Amino acid sequence: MTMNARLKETAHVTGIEWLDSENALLRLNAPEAARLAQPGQFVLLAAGQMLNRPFGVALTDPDAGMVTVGIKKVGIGTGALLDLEQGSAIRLLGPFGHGFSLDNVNRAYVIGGGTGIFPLLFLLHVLRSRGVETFAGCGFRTLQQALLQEDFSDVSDQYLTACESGGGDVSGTAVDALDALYLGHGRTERTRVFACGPIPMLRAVNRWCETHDVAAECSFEARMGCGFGICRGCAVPVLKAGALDYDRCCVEGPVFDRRLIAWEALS
Amino acid sequence: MTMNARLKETAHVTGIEWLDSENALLRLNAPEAARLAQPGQFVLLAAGQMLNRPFGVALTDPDAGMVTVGIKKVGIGTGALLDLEQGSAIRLLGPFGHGFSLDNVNRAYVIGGGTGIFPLLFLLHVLRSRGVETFAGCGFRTLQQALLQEDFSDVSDQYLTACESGGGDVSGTAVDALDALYLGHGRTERTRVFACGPIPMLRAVNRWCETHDVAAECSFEARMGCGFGICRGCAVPVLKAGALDYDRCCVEGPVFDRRLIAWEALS
Amino acid sequence: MIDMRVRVGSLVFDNPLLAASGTYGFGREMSEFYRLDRLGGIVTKAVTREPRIGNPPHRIAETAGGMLNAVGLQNPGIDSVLRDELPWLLKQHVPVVVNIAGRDLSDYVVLTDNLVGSGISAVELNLSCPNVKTGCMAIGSEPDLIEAVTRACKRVADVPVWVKLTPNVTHIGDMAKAAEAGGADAISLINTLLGMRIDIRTRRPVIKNNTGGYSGPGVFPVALRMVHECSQAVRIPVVGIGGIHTAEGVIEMMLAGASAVQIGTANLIDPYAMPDILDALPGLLTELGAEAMAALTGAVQPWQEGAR
Amino acid sequence: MIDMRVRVGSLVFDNPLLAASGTYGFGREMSEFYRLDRLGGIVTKAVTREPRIGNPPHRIAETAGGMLNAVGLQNPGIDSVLRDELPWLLKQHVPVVVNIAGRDLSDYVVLTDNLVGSGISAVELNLSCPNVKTGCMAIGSEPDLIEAVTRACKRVADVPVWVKLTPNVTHIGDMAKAAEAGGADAISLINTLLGMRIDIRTRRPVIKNNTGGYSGPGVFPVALRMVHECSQAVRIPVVGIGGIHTAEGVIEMMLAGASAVQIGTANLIDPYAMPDILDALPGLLTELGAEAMAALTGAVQPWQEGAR
Ligand SMILES: Cc1cc2nc3c(=O)[nH]c(=O)nc-3n(C[C@H](O)[C@H](O)[C@H](O)COP(=O)(O)OP(=O)(O)OC[C@H]3O[C@@H](n4cnc5c(N)ncnc54)[C@H](O)[C@@H]3O)c2cc1C
Ligand SMILES: Cc1cc2nc3c(=O)[nH]c(=O)nc-3n(C[C@H](O)[C@H](O)[C@H](O)COP(=O)(O)OP(=O)(O)OC[C@H]3O[C@@H](n4cnc5c(N)ncnc54)[C@H](O)[C@@H]3O)c2cc1C
Ligand SMILES: Cc1cc2nc3c(=O)[nH]c(=O)nc-3n(C[C@H](O)[C@H](O)[C@H](O)COP(=O)(O)O)c2cc1C
Ligand SMILES: Cc1cc2nc3c(=O)[nH]c(=O)nc-3n(C[C@H](O)[C@H](O)[C@H](O)COP(=O)(O)O)c2cc1C
Ligand code: FES
Ligand code: FES
Repeated sequence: MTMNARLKETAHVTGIEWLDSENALLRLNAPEAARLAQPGQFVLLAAGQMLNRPFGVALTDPDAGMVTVGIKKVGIGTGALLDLEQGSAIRLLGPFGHGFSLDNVNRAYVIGGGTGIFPLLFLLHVLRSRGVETFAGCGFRTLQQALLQEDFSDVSDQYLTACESGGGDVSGTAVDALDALYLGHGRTERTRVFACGPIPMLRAVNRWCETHDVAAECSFEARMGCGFGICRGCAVPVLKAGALDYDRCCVEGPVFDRRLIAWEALS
Repeated sequence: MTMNARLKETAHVTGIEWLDSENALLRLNAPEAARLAQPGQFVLLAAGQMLNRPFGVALTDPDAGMVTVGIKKVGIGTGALLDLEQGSAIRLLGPFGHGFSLDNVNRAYVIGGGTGIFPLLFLLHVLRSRGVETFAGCGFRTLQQALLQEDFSDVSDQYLTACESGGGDVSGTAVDALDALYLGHGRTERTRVFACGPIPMLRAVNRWCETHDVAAECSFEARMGCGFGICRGCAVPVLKAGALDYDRCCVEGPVFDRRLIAWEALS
Repeated sequence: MIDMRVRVGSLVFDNPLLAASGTYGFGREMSEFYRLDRLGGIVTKAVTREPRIGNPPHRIAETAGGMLNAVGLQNPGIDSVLRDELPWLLKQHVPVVVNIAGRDLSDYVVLTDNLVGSGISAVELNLSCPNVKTGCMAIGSEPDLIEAVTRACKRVADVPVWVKLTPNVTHIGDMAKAAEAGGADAISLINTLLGMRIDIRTRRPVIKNNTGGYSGPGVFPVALRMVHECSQAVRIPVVGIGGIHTAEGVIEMMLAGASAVQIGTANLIDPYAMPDILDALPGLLTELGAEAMAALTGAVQPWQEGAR
Repeated sequence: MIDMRVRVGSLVFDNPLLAASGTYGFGREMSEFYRLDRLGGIVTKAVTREPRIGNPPHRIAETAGGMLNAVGLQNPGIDSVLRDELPWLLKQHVPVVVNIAGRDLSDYVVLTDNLVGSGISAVELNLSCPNVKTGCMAIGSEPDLIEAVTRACKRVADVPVWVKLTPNVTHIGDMAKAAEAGGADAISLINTLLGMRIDIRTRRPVIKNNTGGYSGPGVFPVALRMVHECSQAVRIPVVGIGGIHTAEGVIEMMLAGASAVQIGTANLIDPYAMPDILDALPGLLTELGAEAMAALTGAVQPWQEGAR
């Protein structure tokens, strides 16, 4: 955060692009956020309820002043956001949070599942623009549920879908995609896994990384009060000197080095 | 009320006609209410808040399924209603309440002030259609604040405005208009005063009627909980066998025979 | 087919939705909107020994999350209720619970006695109205008094006695236990939270009684917590009240420990609130994989300490 | 020019808006949004003797009218606060009140003692947090304990001692009197209402601690009533807290008897809530014909009985 930015603006909906019956890309004109956002960071949107709703930034176009977030309709706030009409004005706060580290990496395995795939799109774009090799794998229950395949292919040196029910490039979960990608490309000194998705997926990624001794950064979700560090609502269990502690998903996270996480304390 | 009517419908805004910067006519398509409403009755509109807001019916067109209410913007709910766009759907309950008695009257003095003038328009229309002589007087602080003068003239045998600051047909309050009208037309056996407006006005009308021994029906406003008789929130002080009691503005009222009201208990 | 019936002690209701006292009158006005026999039951407006004219207006104010009221127990008195209201209401084929309010123990006993043989399903002792000077909440915040009044009424009652508790206390569980000790057949809660609002222009309280009872969706989390706490504290059934406006709210209250619920403020906002909730319940239960409403009572699984 | 200053005992604040404990951290994050010296003052997150990691997640849930939280006093402990937080915060040219929480009397005394000479403006004894097993609310619902803890802290404190009260009690006035008897320089209230919500799909409480503290606009009428009640019960100043989200809410709370106010949940919803309210206040005061903020304190005119 910087004292020069208000980190609050009135965003205007420029369009909603439905990807399937539940998921859509919400395109917002929000010049400040577009200028400031880094991959892995999130914005808070006022969604007709009391508390703001956090969404990872899925794409930015700083020149056009555009921010895109991918939203899955799961409840009242996401429902209201996806009912907005073109031109509607909504309050946007952010970008906030500690995003993915982009330095010291030349080969990236980018692994996603669920709504976790949205912010990874932004990450891949930026990694690509920095000349990092990008291998992406996303897990879906069925191939019908696969989203943004083309977009991911466009920004990856290789992109694999994994479907539990078969039909994907790989049968199984996102970690099976990771495994397949790794088998093909292996590691450099500066290889890193970037993961965003549901906790069981992150847990499996962590285990895989432990086995293969690969660094990983995982992006977490937590029920947030404020989203900018003052309420301590968004606890993520971490280990500090071997002891359990709670970091803030909205400030120290949402992206954490996998080695910091107290995996056994995660539910 | 009748078991055949739901007394609840989705009304559609067909237009908002601003009369000045604060007052407007809200025109609603609400066929059931249009069919059922009687002069002096009110409808409840959902105004974006928890509790519904009551408004006297100002005009109906049963054939077109139209109900018009006059609304003065005084707070959050009235503000929201007058911000509605054409075509918006809102919940309407009613019509409710005990309206003006239309029988046994052949000469009517119809006296209004404030937002009280709106429901009187409906009353005048119906009285007129029943062949009753109608003399109307409305009080305004200044002539600039006078509303609906033409509409009132159209449905009155004589219509007088009264302005405290001068400039009206009569100088003074609505009661001075009543006085002037009465001076010109006097009484029959079946003469009645109909009044709707702020309490000081109603109080003055009552005093005038006492002095001149004329029957009067006064329409009251009360802070309402439900609007249809179940909460007892809308107390209007009345005298029952000489003792103070509280009737419901929404069921026994909003129109009361002036002799029933406990005027000293009214604040 | 979902079994919607619920049991509150010896009473069985066709469904768990009872109209809450003071938000349904004596049913007559509501019968214009729909047939009352759709409901699980109706709790009447509070009845007192003598007619009461209630508090002067304004009695109502809106507030974020709900409303304040200080009606002050306006009612025609027990004689008139027995003569003019109950005979009609009992003919509507819906169980009737009469809510009674008094200034002291003897008022409650006399009222209970007056209701013997009247054909109602239960008496609800209103030990919780915050809008009158004596009795009610003053009794309902003292365990000894709760127990004494309950015991005395039980002695004369020919139907189950429910005790309606106020949330304006430190230890709600103790109040529930006092009612149980006095022999209550069930407790019902919550009545309204004591609140106040001031008109910043006139500098006057918006309610003539200065304070009023706060009800509506904004009291739901407090009500749910107290229903849960009481259901853990006593063995008698708990009737859950407070801020229920949706089918989801009904389920949540049942899970917390309620055997049935009462709907209050929702009726004022939409006269069809209760039938609409009733219509929504079977589908929601199916979605939740529940086959019988009664099976939800107390089915919450609290987190154990140290759980993750 | 409106005089925005207010006085709480011997302390003068530039304006009546203080950030409430637990909803402003130690100010650092908020300083990214605006200069902290705009505020009347800042009350820190609760500080305990030892570092506390707080409760496991979920700690937060939304509810009609506000939110539930059960953070569980996560804080780095008094030593770290004195070393890492206060020096920075005190440099921001804004009065600092430190909110302290303990399990027993001696915790409060040690904490107060640790804060001697630290340069803060006041200590706020948190006798009201509902989300921990011992201390806090358990102390704050017993007048004897309130008085004892207050007296013991007053003995060691070198700055005014405020006592923050819980609304989860029967007689809030008695709690205020106990604080006054113990020598408190001011009382502040309300802390959160104890509430609960259940996820109807998982049948689990939405908060891992099972219950949580309810805050936000939905608690305002309860807070206002209690502030009014306390301001009548004691002579020491009252700091009004609970559900204030607008300039109008500030005025209403002042009229009810508050000498200053604290803003909590509003900060979470919009980081600019406090400066926005501050910007709106002078215009509103002018509209109301008031020339000095302090003149509003307790200026409500309650209705007299029998008034019309
Ligand atoms: C850092 C971060 C980034 C996120 N990025 C995205 C994203 O890019 N796309 C996306 O679709 N979603 C994202 N989420 C999740 C999104 O914030 C929630 O789905 C949303 O807040 C739910 O709001 P609702 O009102 O629709 O749900 P509600 O009606 O409030 O609740 C419905 C269900 O949603 C879940 N939920 C509620 N609040 C949260 C929350 N704060 N975090 C997680 N789950 C919650 C709960 O399981 C709840 O039962 C992110 C969350 C975080 C913390
Ligand atoms: C039977 C009846 C008929 C009415 N007919 C009309 C009408 O034809 N046209 C019209 O403009 N208004 C009418 N009113 C008044 C109208 O209902 C209120 O102005 C409206 O409810 C205010 O809502 P709000 O949300 O804008 O005000 P709020 O923001 O809630 O409050 C603003 C101010 O409005 C006043 N107010 C609030 N509620 C009521 C209420 N229920 N009754 C009276 N005053 C209130 C109070 O002084 C309050 O301070 C009628 C009221 C009643 C009871
Ligand atoms: C206008 C009104 C009148 C009430 N009158 C009574 C009453 O006479 N007796 C009683 O026990 N409770 C009374 N209550 C309390 C309700 O029965 C109920 O306990 C409370 O409103 C909480 O439920 P709710 O949030 O669903 O309204 C009244 C509530 C309201 C809003
Ligand atoms: C997330 C959160 C954390 C809180 N932590 C504390 C605390 O540490 N100490 C305390 O005295 N009060 C704490 N409170 C209570 C607030 O200071 C305040 O008393 C309460 O929230 C009511 O005010 P509000 O409605 O403006 O939020 C906390 C409240 C919230 C919402
Ligand atoms: S959500 Fe408030 S600190 Fe993270
Ligand atoms: S407003 Fe409820 S009875 Fe009249």
